Amino acid sequence: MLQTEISPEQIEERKVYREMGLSDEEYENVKKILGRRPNFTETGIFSVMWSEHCSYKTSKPLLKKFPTKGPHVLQGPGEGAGVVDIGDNEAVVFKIESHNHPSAVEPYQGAATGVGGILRDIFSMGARPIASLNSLRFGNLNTERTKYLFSEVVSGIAGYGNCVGVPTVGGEVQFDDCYEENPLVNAMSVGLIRHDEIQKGQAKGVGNTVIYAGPPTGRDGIHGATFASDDLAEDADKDRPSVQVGDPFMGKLQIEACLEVIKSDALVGIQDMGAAGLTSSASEMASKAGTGIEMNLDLVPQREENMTAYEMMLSESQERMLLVVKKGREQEIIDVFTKYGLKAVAIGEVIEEKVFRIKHHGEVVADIPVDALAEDAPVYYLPSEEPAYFREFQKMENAIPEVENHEKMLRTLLQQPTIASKEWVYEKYDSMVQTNTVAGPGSDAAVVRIKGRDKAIAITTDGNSRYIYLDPETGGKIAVAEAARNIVCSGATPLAITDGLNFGNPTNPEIYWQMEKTVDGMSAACEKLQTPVIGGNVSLYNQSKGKAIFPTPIVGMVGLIESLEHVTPSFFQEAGDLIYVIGDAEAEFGGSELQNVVNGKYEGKAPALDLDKEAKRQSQLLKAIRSGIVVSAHDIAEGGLAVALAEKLFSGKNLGAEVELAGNPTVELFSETQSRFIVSVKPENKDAFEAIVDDAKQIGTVTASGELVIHVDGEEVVNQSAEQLQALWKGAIPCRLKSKE
Amino acid sequence: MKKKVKVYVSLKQGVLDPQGKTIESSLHSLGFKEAANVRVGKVIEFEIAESADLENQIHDMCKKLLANPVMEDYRFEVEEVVRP
Amino acid sequence: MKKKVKVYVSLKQGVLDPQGKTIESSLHSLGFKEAANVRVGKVIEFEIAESADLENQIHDMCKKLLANPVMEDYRFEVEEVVRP
Amino acid sequence: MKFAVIVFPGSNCDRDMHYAVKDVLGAEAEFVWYEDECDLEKYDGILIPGGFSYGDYLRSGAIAATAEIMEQVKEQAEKGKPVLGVCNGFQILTEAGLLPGALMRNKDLSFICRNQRLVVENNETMFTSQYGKGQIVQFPIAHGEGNYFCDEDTLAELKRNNQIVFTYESNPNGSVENIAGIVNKEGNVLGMMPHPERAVDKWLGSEDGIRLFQSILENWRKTYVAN
Ligand SMILES: Nc1ncnc2c1ncn2[C@@H]1O[C@H](COP(=O)(O)OP(=O)(O)O)[C@@H](O)[C@H]1O
Ligand SMILES: [Mg+2]
Repeated sequence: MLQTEISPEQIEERKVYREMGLSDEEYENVKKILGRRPNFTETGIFSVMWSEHCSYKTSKPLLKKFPTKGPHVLQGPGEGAGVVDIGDNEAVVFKIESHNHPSAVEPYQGAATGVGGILRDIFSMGARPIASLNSLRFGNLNTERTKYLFSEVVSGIAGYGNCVGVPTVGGEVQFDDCYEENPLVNAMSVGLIRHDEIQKGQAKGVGNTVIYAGPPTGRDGIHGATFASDDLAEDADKDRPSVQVGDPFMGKLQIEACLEVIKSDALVGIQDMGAAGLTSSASEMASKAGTGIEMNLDLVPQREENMTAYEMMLSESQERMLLVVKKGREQEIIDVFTKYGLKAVAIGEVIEEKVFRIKHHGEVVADIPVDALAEDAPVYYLPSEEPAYFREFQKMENAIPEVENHEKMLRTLLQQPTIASKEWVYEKYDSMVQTNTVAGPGSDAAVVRIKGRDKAIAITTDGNSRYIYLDPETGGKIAVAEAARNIVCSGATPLAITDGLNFGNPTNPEIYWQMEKTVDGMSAACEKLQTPVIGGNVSLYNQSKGKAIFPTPIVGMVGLIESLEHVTPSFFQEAGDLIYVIGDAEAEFGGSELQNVVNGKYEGKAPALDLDKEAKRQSQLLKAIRSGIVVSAHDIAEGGLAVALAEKLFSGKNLGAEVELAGNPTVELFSETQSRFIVSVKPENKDAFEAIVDDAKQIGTVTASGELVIHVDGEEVVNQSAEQLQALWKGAIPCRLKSKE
Repeated sequence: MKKKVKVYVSLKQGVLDPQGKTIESSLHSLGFKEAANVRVGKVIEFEIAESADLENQIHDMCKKLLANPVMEDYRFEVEEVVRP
Repeated sequence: MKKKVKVYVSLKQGVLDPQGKTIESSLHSLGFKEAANVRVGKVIEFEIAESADLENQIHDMCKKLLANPVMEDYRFEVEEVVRP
Repeated sequence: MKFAVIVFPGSNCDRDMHYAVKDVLGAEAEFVWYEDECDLEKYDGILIPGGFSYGDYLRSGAIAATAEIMEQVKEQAEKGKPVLGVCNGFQILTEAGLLPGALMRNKDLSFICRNQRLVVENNETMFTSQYGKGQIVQFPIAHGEGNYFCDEDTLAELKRNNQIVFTYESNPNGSVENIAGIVNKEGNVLGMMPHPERAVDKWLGSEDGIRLFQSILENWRKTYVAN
C-alpha cells in the first residue's frame, strides 16, 4: 500500500505514479508543468484530476461533436448540471451520472451514493431536486450474484432517494448477459429553479473565504475517481476498503441548508465534492473563476486520526460541499448549516496567484498551477477501427425468426425480464413525495407538474444497447429518438437531453469506434429532434476478463407539457375508442427481443431509423395530442406491436382490444421497426385525427371484454385475457428472483 | 444436540456509521454527553444441530449471507441450548 | 477511566421477527437446512466515562431511547476499554 | 383555523402537508422547526408530517420522539386539540407514547409505495366525520416500517374504544388486524401510515384525502366558531 510518504525521487525511480494511474508521458508532463518532481500528494492530485472520470481525456474529442445550443438552453455542459428554460422565469436543471464500478463492488452503497452524488450536482446549482430516475443494467437474473446485485442496487436507490424526499419517478432496467460482471447504475436527477437563482461553482473575489460544509472527511473512496477509470479488477475484493457510505439523512439536511444558503448574497460560489472530493471541487472552482485557492488541511473536519494530506485531498466522503463566501460574512453562512446540524468551517481563501496551494501541519504539501489540473489535462485522440463483427452483421439479410405459436410467444415475451413489469423495482421507490407526480413509474415518461402553474415536465431515460451493439450509429439515433417518443406520448415537447455514456476500454480501437459512431448517431438525432445535449457523464472500462459490455449510452430527456390538459396516459381508457397504429412494420428483428428468445443471440442489422420520418410523426402526434383528440398514446418498442398492445391493457380497467392486421404474423406482431406508436382516439374524432397524422392506420377498437384478440389476415392468432397476460408480465421478475440457480 | 449460535456483525473499522453518529448526538441531547464512538451492529441468533464442522459451517453462513465482507466483520459464539 | 458499553436490543419473545424469518429461509436455500428460530437483534456499542451510577445511566438510555418497550427487550455489558 | 406543521431534521412530507392544508383546504398553516422557540398554544391543530426524521436511524420516529417540542405537543393534545401524525408522524406519536403500539418493519422487509384502498372504520372522529362508515377511500402509502404491532390487551382496548379508524382493504405490510390508522382514547390524536395529503387533487389520482382535512376544519368550526 501507498501508506508512508515516499520522496519525489523515489516516486520517479520506482514509477509509483503508475500505480496511481499516471502514464510515463503524463508524469513527464507533470514535471514540466511544475518545473520539478511532484511530491506524493501532488502526484495523487494529478492522477485523480487527470483520470478519465475527472478529465474526460479520451472522450473529450467525441463530446465536442454533440450539439449543445438551443433556444431553451440556459446552461450547457460545463457546470455541475445543465439548465433549460421552461418559461415563467423557471428552469429545470438536470444531469445523469454513472456509479457502475462502486455498485459492482458494494451494490447497496454504490447505488445509494450514486443517487446522493447526482442530487448534489442538482442542488449545488441552486435548484430544488424534484425528481430522480435511474437506468440500470444487469445480467440475466439467473445467478445468485446477479440477483443479489439487482436487489441491492434497487434497495440502495430506494434507501437514499426515499429518505431525502425526492420522488423516484421513473427509469428503466434491462437485462443482458454482457452486464453480468459489469452492472450499470446510472442515476439522473432533475431540479427546479428560478432563473435568478442559478448558482455557479466559481471561486471569485480574491480574499474571499473557502468554506467546507458537511460531515467530516474519512478515508472513504480514496482513489474512487481513478478506480472508476480502471478495468474492474477480476478480484474486486482488493478494492473493497475504499467503499463510500452514503448518509441520506445528512444529504437531506445538506439540501435544505444549501437551498437556504443560496438565498444569501454572501455566497459567491458553491460546488459539491464529488469524484476526487476536495481536490476537484476546489481546483475547478478556482480554474473557472481565473483565481487560485489556498487551503489549510489542519482546518478540515476529520473523522479518522492521522490522515495524510494525500488521503484528505482524495477522500470521497459523501455529503460534503465547498463554498466560497464573501470575506467577513462567513458567520451568516455557517449559522445556516449549524441550524441543520451540519458543520461548516473556513478552510482557506481565494488568492490572486493562479495556484492550488495546500498546507498541512504548517508545510506546503501541494503547490500546483490551477489550470494544469482542470484545463490543461491531457487529451487523447485514440485510434478507432471498425470491428469485423459489424461488417458481418451488415452483410446479413433481415431474417424472420421462426415462431410456431404466436400467442404462446406473446406470453413468453411478456415474461422476458427486460419487457416484464418493473413494479417489483419501483414499488420500493417513493414516487409520490412532493405531491407533483402526475404520471409515475410505469408510464412511458414520468410527468411531474409544476405546482401553482398549469404546466408539467415529462422525463424519461432510454437506451437500447442491443441495437447499438449491432450498429452504434443507428443505435445511437434510436436511443435519442426513443426517448423523444416517450416524451411526446406523454404530451410534451422534447427540450434537451443529458447522456450517460457507458462503454468498455477506449484504448481498444474497436471500442473507441463504437463510442465514435454512437456519438455521431446521437448527435444527428439530437440535431433533428432539437434536443441539445446539456450535460452528461462518461463511464469507461466497463469490462472484465477482456469482455466489454454492449455500448450503452443512456439518454435522459426532459420535455415540457404546456398545459396539464395535454397530459396523455399510455393505457387505453374506454371501450369503443378506436385503436390506431402509426407506421408500418418491416421484417426488422436485429437486436430484437424475439431474436434473443428464438435464436439466443443478437445479430444482423439494427432496425433502420429515418430521422425525417421520426420527426414528422412525433410532431404530428404531438399536434393531435395538443388538439385534445388523443385519448392514449404509447410507443412500440421491445417485443413489437403485440407487446405494446398488451401493455396498453395493463391498467386494471378490465378493457380488451379487437385488432385486425394483415401480412406476416411474426412481422406484424413482433417486429421492432422504429418510429411507431399505438394511439387510441374517440370515434367522433376519427376524421380530425386522420387529418393530422399521416401514417396512422386504424387497426381495431378498445372493447369491454377484457380480452386481447388479434387477427392477422382474418385468422385469429391471439385470444387471451388481459388479466392473465398482466399476471404473467407482473409476476415474471419476482418469480425469477425466487427461483433457484 | 442443539446448539445456540450468536453471530455478531459489526461495521469494519473506518467505515462510516451514520446511524451510530446520529444516535450519538441524540444521546448527547438527552443529557448523556459522555457517550462517544457509538457504533451499531447486529446480532443474529439461531439454533442448529451440533455437528463436527459446525464452526466451519457458521463461517460459511457468515461469508455467504450474514455479513457483508466489503464492509462488515463478524464473530460468533456457540452455546448449549438451555430450555427454560 | 473509560468503559465500553454494549447494549443488546432484541425483539420480545412472541413478537414476529420478519427479518429473522427471511434470513432463516435464505439460510435454508443456501443449504443450511438445520438453522431454526432465527432472530435478529441490534448491538449498540459506545464508550463512556466510568461513574458510580453508570448502570443506572445505561438503563435510562435504554428506556428513553435505545429500546422500545412495546416490542423490545434489552440487556447490556460493560467492559474495560482496551486500546490496541 | 391555524395549523402548525412540525418539521424535524429529515421530515420530507412537511411541504406536502402544508400545501394540502393551506393551498388546497384554504386554512392557515405554518412550519415549526423542531428547535425553534415557539409556543404551540397559538395553533389550533398540529400536524406531524411524514418523512425520515433522523434518517429513521435506530427505529423510525424514535429520536424525534425525544425532542423537546414533543412535550409541547403532548400538552396541546391534552387540551383536546387535533394532532395528526402521518407515516413518520404516526411512528413519532407511538414512540412518544401519544398513541399505543409500535410500527415495525414491513412483513416482507421492503419499502412499499403504491395507492392503497382503505376502509373508514370509524367515521365519528374529528378527523373522519366527512366520510361514511365503511367507506372505501384510496390514499397512497409509502413506508418501510408500517407494520402496526400491539399486544392483545392493547388491541382489545383499541377495539373496545373504537380507536381503529382506518384499516387496509388488503394488508400490505403485516399490520395487526389490517390497522392503518388509530386514534387515542380521547379521539383527538390520529396516527396513520397512509398519506391523505398525497390525495388532494385530481392530478394526483385521488382526492379522497381532502375530506380528512375538511373534517378537522369543520369540527373545529363547530366547536370554536359557530357559537
Ligand atoms: N457524455 C457527456 N455529454 C455531454 N457533456 C458531458 C458528458 N459527460 C460529461 N459532460 C459534461 O462535462 C462536465 C464535467 O462533467 P463531470 O466531471 O462529470 O461533472 P461532475 O464533476 O459533476 O461529475 C459536466 O458539465 C458534464 O455535463
Ligand atoms: Mg459536479
